[in-house]
Amino acid sequence: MIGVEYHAAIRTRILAFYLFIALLVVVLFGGLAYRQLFSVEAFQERERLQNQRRILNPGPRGEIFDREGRVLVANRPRFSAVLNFSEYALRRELRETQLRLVRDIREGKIEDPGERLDRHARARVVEKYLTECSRILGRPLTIERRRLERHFNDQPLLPFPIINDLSQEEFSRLLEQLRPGSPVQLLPSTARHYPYASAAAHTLGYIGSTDELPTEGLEGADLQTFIAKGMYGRDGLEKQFDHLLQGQTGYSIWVVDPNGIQDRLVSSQTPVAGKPLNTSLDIDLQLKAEEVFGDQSGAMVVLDIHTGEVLAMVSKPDFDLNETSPFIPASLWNRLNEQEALYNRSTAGLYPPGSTFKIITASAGLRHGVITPDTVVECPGYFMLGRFRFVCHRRSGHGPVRVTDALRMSCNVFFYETALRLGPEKLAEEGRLFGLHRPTGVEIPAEATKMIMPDPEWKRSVGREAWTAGNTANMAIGQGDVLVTPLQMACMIASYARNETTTTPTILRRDRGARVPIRPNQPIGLRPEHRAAILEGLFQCIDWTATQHPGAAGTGSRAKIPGINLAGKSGTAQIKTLRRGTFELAWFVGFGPVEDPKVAWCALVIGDQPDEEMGGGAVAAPKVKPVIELYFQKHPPQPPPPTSRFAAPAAGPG
Amino acid sequence: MPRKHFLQARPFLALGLIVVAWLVLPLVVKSLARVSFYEFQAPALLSASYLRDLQDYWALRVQSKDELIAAGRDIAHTNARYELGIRENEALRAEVERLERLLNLPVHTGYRYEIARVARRDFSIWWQQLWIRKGTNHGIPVGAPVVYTGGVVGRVREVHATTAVVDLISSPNIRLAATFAGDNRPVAYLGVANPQFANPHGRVQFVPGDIAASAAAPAQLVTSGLGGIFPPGLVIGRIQKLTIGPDGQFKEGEVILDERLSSLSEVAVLVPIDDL
Amino acid sequence: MRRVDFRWLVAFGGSFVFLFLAGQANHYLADTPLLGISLHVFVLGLPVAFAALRLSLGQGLVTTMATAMLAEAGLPFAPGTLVLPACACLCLTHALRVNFNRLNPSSAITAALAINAVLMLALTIATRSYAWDGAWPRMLVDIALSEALVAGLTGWFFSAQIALLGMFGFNLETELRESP
Amino acid sequence: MAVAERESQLPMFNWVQQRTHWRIDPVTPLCMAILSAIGVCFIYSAQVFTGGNLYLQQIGWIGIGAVVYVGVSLVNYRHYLRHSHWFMMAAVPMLALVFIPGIGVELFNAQRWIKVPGLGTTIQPSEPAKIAVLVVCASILARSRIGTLSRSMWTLGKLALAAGVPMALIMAQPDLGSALVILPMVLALLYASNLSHRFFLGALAAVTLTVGVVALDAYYYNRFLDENRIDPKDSARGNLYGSDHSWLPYLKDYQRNRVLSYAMPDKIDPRGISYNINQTLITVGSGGLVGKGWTEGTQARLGYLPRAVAPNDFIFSVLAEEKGFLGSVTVLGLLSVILANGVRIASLARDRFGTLLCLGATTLLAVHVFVNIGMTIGLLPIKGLPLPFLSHGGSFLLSCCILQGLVQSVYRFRKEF
Repeated sequence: MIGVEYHAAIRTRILAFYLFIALLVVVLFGGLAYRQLFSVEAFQERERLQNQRRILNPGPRGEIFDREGRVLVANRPRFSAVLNFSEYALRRELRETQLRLVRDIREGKIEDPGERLDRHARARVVEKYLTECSRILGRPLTIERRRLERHFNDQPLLPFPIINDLSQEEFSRLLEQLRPGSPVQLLPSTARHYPYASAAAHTLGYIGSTDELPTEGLEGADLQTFIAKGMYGRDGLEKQFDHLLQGQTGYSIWVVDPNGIQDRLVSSQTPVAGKPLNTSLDIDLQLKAEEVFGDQSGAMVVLDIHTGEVLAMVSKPDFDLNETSPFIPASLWNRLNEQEALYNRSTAGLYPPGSTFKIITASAGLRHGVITPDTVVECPGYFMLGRFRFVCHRRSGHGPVRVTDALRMSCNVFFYETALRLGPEKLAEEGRLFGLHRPTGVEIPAEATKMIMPDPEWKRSVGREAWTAGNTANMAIGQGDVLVTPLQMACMIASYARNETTTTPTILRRDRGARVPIRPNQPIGLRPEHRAAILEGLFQCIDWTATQHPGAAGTGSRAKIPGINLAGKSGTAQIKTLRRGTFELAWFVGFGPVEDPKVAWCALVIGDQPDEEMGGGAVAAPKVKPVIELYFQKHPPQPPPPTSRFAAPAAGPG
Repeated sequence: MPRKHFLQARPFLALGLIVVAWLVLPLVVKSLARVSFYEFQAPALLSASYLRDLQDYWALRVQSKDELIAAGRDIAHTNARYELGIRENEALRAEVERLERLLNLPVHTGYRYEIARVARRDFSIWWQQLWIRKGTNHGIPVGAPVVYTGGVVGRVREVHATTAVVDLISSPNIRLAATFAGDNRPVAYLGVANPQFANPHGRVQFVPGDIAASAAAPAQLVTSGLGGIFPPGLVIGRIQKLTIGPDGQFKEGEVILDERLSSLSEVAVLVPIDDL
Repeated sequence: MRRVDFRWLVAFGGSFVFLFLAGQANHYLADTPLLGISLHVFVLGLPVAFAALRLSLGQGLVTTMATAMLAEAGLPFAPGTLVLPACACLCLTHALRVNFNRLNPSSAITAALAINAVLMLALTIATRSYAWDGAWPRMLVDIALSEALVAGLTGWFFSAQIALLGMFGFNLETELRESP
Repeated sequence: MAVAERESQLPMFNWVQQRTHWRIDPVTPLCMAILSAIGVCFIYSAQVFTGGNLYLQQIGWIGIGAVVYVGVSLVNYRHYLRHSHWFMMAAVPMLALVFIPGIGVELFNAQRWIKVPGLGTTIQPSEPAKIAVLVVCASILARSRIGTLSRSMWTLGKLALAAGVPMALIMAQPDLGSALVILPMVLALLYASNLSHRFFLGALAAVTLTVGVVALDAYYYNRFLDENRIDPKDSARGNLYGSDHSWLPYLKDYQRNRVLSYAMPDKIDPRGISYNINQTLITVGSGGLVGKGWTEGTQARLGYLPRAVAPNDFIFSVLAEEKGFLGSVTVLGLLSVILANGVRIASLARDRFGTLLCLGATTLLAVHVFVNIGMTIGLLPIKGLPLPFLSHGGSFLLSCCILQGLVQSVYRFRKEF
């Protein structure tokens, strides 16, 4: 054995090894403590951001009701068949398919597809279940590869829809014939449903789909988020009250693996449905009004005089709202744009008011004393202003007329005379008094704002030549530069009926007691006999039929309803368009009953062909009659007292 | 003593062998074994069932004449009522046919009713099923719907020569497209394993938000007929409570099935006529 | 010495009758005449216990497999859901039986109860994917009923089986005394 | 361990000394057993999501390891002194085998494994090489006297040859980590053999100088990148910028990148090299005081911590995440008990060979522990060194068992009192 002796000197050096080990351990201990005790929050936060994802689900949209609690806009269930790749079984199948592919390719059984095998496997699995669904439904189904890839790149956490928008029968067949453990799941969502199809289409508006959901106050805003498609209002009430109708977004936060596959639910909150919206519309009136218009272009507004509630609002041409749900196809969109069917003619259409403006002219004349109820003007059928000849619509002339007769028969000459005596400023001021120069403020988006109540100053300001007496004469009969919306005219006549200057219309249901005037309101300020003269003229306009008063009949007598005293004024105007020539407009505004005004209306019929002859009394008044008739059927003017209808509590939201 | 050690390990060796053999054995063999064992005990099942019928018969034989007379009177009443019902039905059917012809609707799939006695009821927490006394010999196919006077019973799961096994509607592998009585929107009915002592239960899902149910006014669930398996209008059960589901939009709730389901003695299998 | 020992067939016959009777009991328990509630008994553990305690390993295994397959036929489970646990129970009990007096009635009862419980557990695991909300009261009652029945019937079943085997000329009592 | 009972039944080898007093050191084997059990638990946990069965393999390896440990500790270590050259003769050809195509297995761009015919497994010959270097170096140092530097040149030369050849072969695999482990071990043996302090001071100065120069170079490199707004990846691709920025001309840019990836992980390739660093830091740091619970750690289980390395090199991260500070300190404590016990046994040894064996084995272990845990908690750059007894891997586990077996043998055959 080789001599190996033990060195005592080594012992001291061995002690150094203890030190060396102690040093290492202390360093490691310190490092661990630093990481795990002192910076634990920071690392846990990093872990959370890295490992957690959030899914947002939109809340169901609130429903919209008419004033009697009937559903105007509902949600219909919309089922789709989805494959949820977060499910364990499906994931396993995916893996097995991929392994089999690898094996088959290696053994030469199938050719290399020349793409990433996981994608190929995914497509195969989807294909397999699609075939099964196709067999059950009995119709061919296909899925674009691009859509599949996009889904997995963008939203791997959301289930992949293989069939969208199943019909009720298809849904039932899949439900009953797929085996209960099948990875194909039936997933409900909602789409808007419109039981009355095209009724009040412009007022209700349509929706679009969006990725932007309200997320205030939801947990996990800093996490990477996937969003299931939601809805937002694009027009009409859907847009105006989007914040109310929009439900409360629900969320779920998942721990995911590096491939984005769900592993464990951390927290979640179910979505909450949006609030219901009670509108002031009466769907019966609305349907009747749309029925009488048929395919005729035009607009009509029916107002409750006392509350300013809009009972019906028509704009033609319109469209079937159901075709816009769940999304608007491009072909429909193009067609609607071509027809100019997308804008609401009642609130956004600006038109010269024609003879209906004569109410304002008469009111101004009486107010400023240039005429009295007894002032007589001789109408020879024309009016000479310098070298210009202004015609009355009855060429033979109306003979001697007072203001009442002038309103009844719509005599232009009387109002030319009045307006010239009055001057344009005072006339415009009277129009402004009734708010014809500004938007009404109704809760419908895109109300017109560029209405015009012309006066010399306005004409200067837009840079045109100086104001002439001819302008004044034209303005007196609502032609020339005056532009108003049908809703404004309805408000004007409603205000007149109440002997007030302003009516604030609303599309929401108001209780009679809770009437909140938004704008300062004041009495019209006419002497009673003056107002009586005007109202008498408006009453006779409808009441004096050709049989009773031949030759002196009112222009609106075709709207006469036996037993109910209505007041109204017809009007006819022309608009010139650059593209399509001149169109006639037929107006008819009014209210009733005269003794106790309840309902006001404004109807506008727009000629569909250039230069089509239209008269307010001949065309618009007959369209108004059935609607108003229906109103008084529902609300008889005599007992039972009409208040009972409104006092009834609102029907609940579904 | 290695031999002794080996003897001690033998049970585990045998177990290992069995497990391996079971894993290696093709499914066909296992299914075959299963079917043979089933058919082996089927005669006993049938004979017991017939014996029970016989027993019922003798039990009835000892009834007093008064009771029989009373029963006969009741039956006469019922018959008269049914007679009326049948006539009404015929008129309605004619009307339906007329309307269908008018609207060019596809002809309804016809069903043949195969009445079968229940040979054994077998309701555990793990499964709920009926063994009925008709099988392939009577043309009963797998998956056929099974009904009784009170509504849906379930679906045929296995068919053997003279017997068949019916999954009760409360079993978890039953899923139906149902509707609420007086409504036409389909909802999903799912069987759950029966957790209660009596009344088998199920679940209903995807109920539209405007349908309500309470203990005072329970809603009735019937088959929709849209799913292609069950004909429409069969009673499934009633629902006493609906709550908003996790999506915030559809309701869901528990379906209380008929109590008679747990004491059935006769059911009808609906055999699609096309299959014959 | 016989060339082929058919005692498994006899034991299986006894088990078959027993399971048949249990099935009939379940038929009536589905709607109990007096209580009006639905109950179920599960007694497969008893034949397995008999095979494990009183038969040789081979005979016991064949008997158990046949009995378990019989019990399994017609149930909505994958093949093997009962067969494999039953065989496992049998083998385990067989391996353990040298450690206690297997002829003792109390050990027979203990083994039957344990095996029955294990098999019920296996079924419960096989059905775990179902909704189980509120299932536990019914489950507890069913298990308690089954276990009580097994405990009560063990003595009777064992004697009946032994008697049946004796009728076919397999005398377990004497064989036991002769074997080392 | 029931070694005492088995001992009498084993066949008699002439070099197992029956006359020695029967004594064993229970501390190390106990700690080893506990650590191995913990290792199995967390290898299972790291794979619970994918359902791997590495933990079963590991149990098998632990069984083999236990047998090897008992076997080695039964043999009197002094026999190795005579036969130490055989170790070298076996280890070096094995290292060379790695480079023969068909036998060597290439994985991750490195040839570190050789196939074992028939078994279907691979072994890592660098592990037996470590043991061989230890035994050979210890025997060289035990046989010759070390005095001043100049007087012991011949011995140092032999030592350099004995350690240098295997190191060069391992580095050529390339496996820098395993190669560098040998260096501290040899230094430790030299230190224990009373080599003069001047040598170590010199060595320390050289290392410091090198590190300083490299750090300065990296600093200038970084400044160059910043000033010219160059992505380090582009610079690595072709050494585009030549020596404009270089300070040490023979360093390549990709090597500089590697240095930077340690110093500034976010700058170099945020998804690549530093991905592992980030993930291990998150894994360890998010564990907190008590951890997330066994099999509940999201980082390791879901695969953020790369699945390929979680059960071996990063097993400590898994443990730290799931059992927190308390768990990791427990493991650190157990490891340091083994280390300290190794030094204690070194001081009890009968001769210098025994002492050197113990110290060498302990140093090897200590370096592994320090480098592995250090890299897990971000103190050191990522180097593929496993953690003794916990990491999955047969060769390494066996080599650790052999080393500790040697220590046990030294204890058992220590001087008589």
